[in-house]
Amino acid sequence: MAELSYIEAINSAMREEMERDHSVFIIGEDVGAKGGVFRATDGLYQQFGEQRVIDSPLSESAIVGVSVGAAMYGMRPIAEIQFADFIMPAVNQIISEAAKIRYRSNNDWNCPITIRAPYGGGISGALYHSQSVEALFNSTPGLKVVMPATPYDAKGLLKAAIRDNDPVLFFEHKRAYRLLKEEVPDEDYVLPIGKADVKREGSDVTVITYGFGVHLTQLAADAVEKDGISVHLLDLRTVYPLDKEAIIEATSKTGKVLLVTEDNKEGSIIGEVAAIIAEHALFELDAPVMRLAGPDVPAMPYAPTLEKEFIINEQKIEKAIRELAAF
Amino acid sequence: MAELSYIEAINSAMREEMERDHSVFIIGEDVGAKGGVFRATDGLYQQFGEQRVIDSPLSESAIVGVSVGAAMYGMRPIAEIQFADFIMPAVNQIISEAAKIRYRSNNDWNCPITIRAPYGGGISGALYHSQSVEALFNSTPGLKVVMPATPYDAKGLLKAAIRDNDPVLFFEHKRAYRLLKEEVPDEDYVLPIGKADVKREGSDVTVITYGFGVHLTQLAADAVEKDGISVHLLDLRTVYPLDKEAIIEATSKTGKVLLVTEDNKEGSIIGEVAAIIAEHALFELDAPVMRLAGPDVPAMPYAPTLEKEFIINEQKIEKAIRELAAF
Amino acid sequence: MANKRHVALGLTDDDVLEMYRTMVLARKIDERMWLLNRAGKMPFVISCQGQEAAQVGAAFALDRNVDYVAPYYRDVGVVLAFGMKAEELIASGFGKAMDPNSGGRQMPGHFGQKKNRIITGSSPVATQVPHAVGFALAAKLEGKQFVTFTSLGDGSTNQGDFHEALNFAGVHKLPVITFVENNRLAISVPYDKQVASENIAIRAKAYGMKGYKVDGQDPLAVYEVVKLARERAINGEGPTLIEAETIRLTSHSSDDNQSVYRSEEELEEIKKNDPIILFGNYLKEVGLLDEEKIKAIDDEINRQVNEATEIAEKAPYPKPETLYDYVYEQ
Amino acid sequence: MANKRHVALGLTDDDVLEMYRTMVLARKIDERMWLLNRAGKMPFVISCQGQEAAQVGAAFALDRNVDYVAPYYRDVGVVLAFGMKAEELIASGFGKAMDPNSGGRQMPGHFGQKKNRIITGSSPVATQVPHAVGFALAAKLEGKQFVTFTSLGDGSTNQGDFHEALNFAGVHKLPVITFVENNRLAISVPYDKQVASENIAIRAKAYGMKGYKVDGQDPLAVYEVVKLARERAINGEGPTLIEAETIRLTSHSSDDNQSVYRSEEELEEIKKNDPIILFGNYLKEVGLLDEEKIKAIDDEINRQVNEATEIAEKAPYPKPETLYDYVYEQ
Ligand SMILES: Cc1ncc(C[n+]2csc(CCOP(=O)(O)OP(=O)(O)O)c2C)c(N)n1
Ligand SMILES: Cc1ncc(C[n+]2csc(CCOP(=O)(O)OP(=O)(O)O)c2C)c(N)n1
Ligand SMILES: [Mg+2]
Ligand SMILES: [Mg+2]
Repeated sequence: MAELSYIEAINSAMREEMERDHSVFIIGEDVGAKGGVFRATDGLYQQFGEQRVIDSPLSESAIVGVSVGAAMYGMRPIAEIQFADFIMPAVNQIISEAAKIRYRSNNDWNCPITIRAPYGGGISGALYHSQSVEALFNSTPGLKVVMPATPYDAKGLLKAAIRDNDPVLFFEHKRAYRLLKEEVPDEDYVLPIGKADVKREGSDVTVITYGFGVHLTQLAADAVEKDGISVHLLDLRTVYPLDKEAIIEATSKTGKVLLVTEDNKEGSIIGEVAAIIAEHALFELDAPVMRLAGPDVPAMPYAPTLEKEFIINEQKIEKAIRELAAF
Repeated sequence: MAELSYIEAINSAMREEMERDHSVFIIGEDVGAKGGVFRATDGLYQQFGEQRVIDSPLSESAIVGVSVGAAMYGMRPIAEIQFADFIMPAVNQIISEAAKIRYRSNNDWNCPITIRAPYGGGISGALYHSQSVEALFNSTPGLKVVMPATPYDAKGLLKAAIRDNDPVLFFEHKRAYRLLKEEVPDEDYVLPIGKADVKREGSDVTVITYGFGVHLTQLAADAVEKDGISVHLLDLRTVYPLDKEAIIEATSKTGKVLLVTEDNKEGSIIGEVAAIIAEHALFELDAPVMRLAGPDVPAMPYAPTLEKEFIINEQKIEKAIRELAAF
Repeated sequence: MANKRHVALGLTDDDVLEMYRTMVLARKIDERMWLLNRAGKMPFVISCQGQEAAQVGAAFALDRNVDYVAPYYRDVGVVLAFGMKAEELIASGFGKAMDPNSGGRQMPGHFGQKKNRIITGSSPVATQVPHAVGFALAAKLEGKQFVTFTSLGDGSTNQGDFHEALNFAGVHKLPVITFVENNRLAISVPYDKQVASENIAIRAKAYGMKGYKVDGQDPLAVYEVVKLARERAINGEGPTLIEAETIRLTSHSSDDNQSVYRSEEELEEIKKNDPIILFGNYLKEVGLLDEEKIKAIDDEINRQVNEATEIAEKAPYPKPETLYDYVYEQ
Repeated sequence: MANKRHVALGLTDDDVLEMYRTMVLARKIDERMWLLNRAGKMPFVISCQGQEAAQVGAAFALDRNVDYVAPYYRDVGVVLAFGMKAEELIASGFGKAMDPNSGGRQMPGHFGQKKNRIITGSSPVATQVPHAVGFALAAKLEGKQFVTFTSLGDGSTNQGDFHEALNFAGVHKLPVITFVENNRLAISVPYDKQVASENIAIRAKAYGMKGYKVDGQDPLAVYEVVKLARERAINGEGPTLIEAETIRLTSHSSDDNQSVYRSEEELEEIKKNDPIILFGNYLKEVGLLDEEKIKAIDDEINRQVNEATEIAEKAPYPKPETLYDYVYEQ
């Protein structure tokens, strides 16, 4: 075991997969000599050379589209989108192509591509370097969307994504990169894509969230625990397609559900979670489903006053938990 | 009053707006001499000339991006995307640009663009000419997404969209084009964007849907009425942002809610509708929220057997209503 | 007897007769599908008619045992040359389960068949260009000796993906051939409302690659330039952009009516450039065909298309419950 | 005394001194923002340093009373010339409410100011190019006599939007100037891993438009070619693509550290091409400046930047409750 930060976990997952399988390669903007703008690919260019750690031209649709081609041939590309906000030009290649290749060819072809991108705010990144974009892809059968919450999860899920024979979007929270650290096994391991994970057992209020929201909820849960409020915390891990059984089970644990996302509210991932509950666990509920999310404004602004007003933090979560507990 | 088909209503809305306001123009693929692949712009090229009915190159991002520029200058472009499926290359211009222009400039600039596109299946259009893509845009503050159900609504809402000072996506169901006909006033009128519309008053089961689903639900409601089941039908009309009050009110009318969309289920518009209900009208419910949608497969296939299996129709809706009524 | 141009290109008499047969087969499959469409039996058709010489000339210049192709919807000639069968193409028009492209899931013209190295395609135009570049990148990374060929229409060269993919290929000097079948129309939109450059081949300059314009009605001319491009690619000399000037003889698709935007005279005029007649004339000049032999070929291919139609028509549709298969690996 | 090149171009002595002052002001605002960043007071800076001559030369060639500009994040020189004030730029770095670009909502470098005809911009590169073409289309539709100018970096010319927009402009012969500031880097990626064509100007051929390559360290050379492009545009002769060869003196942004991917020697080398020194030399040669005058200008601009900093620093942040404003018209 070694203590790894979230970004080190991601870096080592890529390194190990590249050592294990020569068909794995990395492609993206500034992933080479610079090692990525967040340094997620640090050292890989030096270790594997410019053939397998490719500094691509500034063209997201080509980054994904070329990777899709290479993946159909049999390679396992890891495509980095520099910021999740800049995935937009590649939407056609992701939704029309990667996600539909197996289905449209009736299983003749497949597309084992992993697309990584840093998401989330709280770093003065303003409108276009702070977004949560997962909701854009949560209606795209054929695609999987993974958003790990911890270093351990990040490493095991990224390895699973790289080995997956279908396309996987992998979103990493920028604030998690250097803030979150934990012990991670030295041995090879993978975690199952498509399965949620109970991060905390509790009996009063269920919180369902994902990504960096898990860390914030842990802080909030610690705080309310002092007042005897026990939080059950389900980490979705894979936000598309959702793990329905786990959602239903977590709901029935407490009958009071708080859904949390850093994304703006309407149309976000947690809307679908609420729908699953309303459909399948209605009679388990003791209180209306509560949603805590960013406000419905286009994106998180730059000014510190506005960023703070926008962003979900442990205090806002704590307040919502207390409110729900008191219902 | 004159009886107009859905597509005639759309055509006349554009014609009248172009006559009224010289800053309105049309741009898209084959909108000129051909009058559009569905003939929505029929006759407009002849009436207004090639300057105002522009056959653009085959570049969706340019169609939208150039329109965004013209709109910022003060024009009112109506951009046609030939099939909703082909909006993907323009996602960056829609989500990163059009939707954020007012907000990012702190109200200094705005972007009065209307983007029209035919959506929906049942015409042997296969994977890429049948999709419902509205869920892609239902988490995009700054944007409005309108999906009219009838000729009358189509005309009044399209005029409202063209006059709106913010960007509006306007999705028209291909099967509605020639199938639906009704009396439409000769005088100028607009309908409010952002407001849902009760299309049928009833007391047993509430159906909430939009677009072509409204027509199908009317057929189903007629069928069950014979057996004494009374359907309350709310047409969302604007699917983003949603009319929360109307959803809550419609829910409380019957306590039994069926949500219908032709889109695949997970992550669709009706997920957010269910979430609103779970959040704000939980105690009005007498039965779990029921969702009827396409299956979670990438898109509607070509083979008649598969298309039929995929698509929502009046029989499937009728069956669901009966089930819910019996709950 | 006229100059045997094909011999100078290294093609045997059998080769060119095979090319001719492939062109005729493509044409007759296409014509049959229109008939079936007009009879209400086939929901949709999109045609190769007028572009067969470009397609077959190009495909024959590739190594059909190792190269990959990412064709576009008109490329019946390309996929036939790469091993797809007449009945498979017709079955795809019906949407039958035996369709190897998609099992009846996609419209006809959305080709894909892994065993013949035909890369699965979709409807949004030009998305296949980065895919082809990705295959070429894989060839380079894995040190494999194959070339990837992709094709598209003139209008489609205005998509961002064309630009991004060709730049990528140029930067990395990848073994990929981009083949533009320029019929000077994109549905109803004519070339001069569509493409700003004087021709398509010149766009190669923007990507530091070789660009060639070639008469797409002459399969031998096309063969020559694609062959050259393939050699350059295999020798590590990088990608090539080829523009084949061609014609569209039919409406854009069975849903279109070209008489709305094309004059009678124009339609009469282009018929003079029917590549099957032109190539037939060449084969007559060099003594490989005569009217009788042409008739024999026509008859034989008609028989083939009849049989194919029967097989395809009798074949079952996919079972409804298969709708749910293969969303993910299973 | 040396040849007064600027007079031949129709520029007065006052004009070129004003150009020089604008360049120095851009530089000093930028330097100040780095200081504030390093002092922990400003979250982010992205620089114009090294590109001031290209920016100011281009802006002065436009009609700053009627033309529209869609600049990119480095264009401090362009927006200053178009009327943005020093304190406004610095306020935008802080994210203060008085920032005219966005009221503190966007990072610095995301320009926009309607009253000065500066079109609002975003972060995803090249999206402004179709916008500029849209303004040019509006000019044509409305019969208005103005030109739209847009700029971007060399790396950004590989985005699909660049291609689609320039083709559109070419087809419709629109009055738009696309100005590429080629500093041969995109963050850390060098030109030859980025752009396949031998230069950027040659890409004009793909769009049937004029293309020019110009020394971007010489504001007069840039002025000349932009002036010419503007005249052509106003005369209905269509769009122009201009490549200004320039240098990036700083790291990509305050979040970057260029020593990881750029050698000491390279950095030393490019400093010799500092456009402010070069243009200062020219102005000395023609007798408009001497060391003393330069010092006076520096002092005056330092004072101006000090004052601007004070105003911006004292200005309030936007109120939290304004977060909810202007999602839609209200
Ligand atoms: C992205 C996208 N937009 C629009 C369409 C609809 N469409 C299908 S073919 C076509 C015209 C293509 O013209 P061209 O590339 O010249 O090929 P051609 O059909 O002439 O061979 C259009 C607009 C599409 N398939 N994809
Ligand atoms: C679509 C998109 N992808 C990635 C980025 C991140 N990014 C910002 S600037 C930049 C490099 C731009 O290089 P270039 O166009 O040459 O301009 P320069 O900064 O050199 O002036 C990148 C990759 C972005 N802003 N937008
Ligand atoms: Mg064409
Ligand atoms: Mg650069």
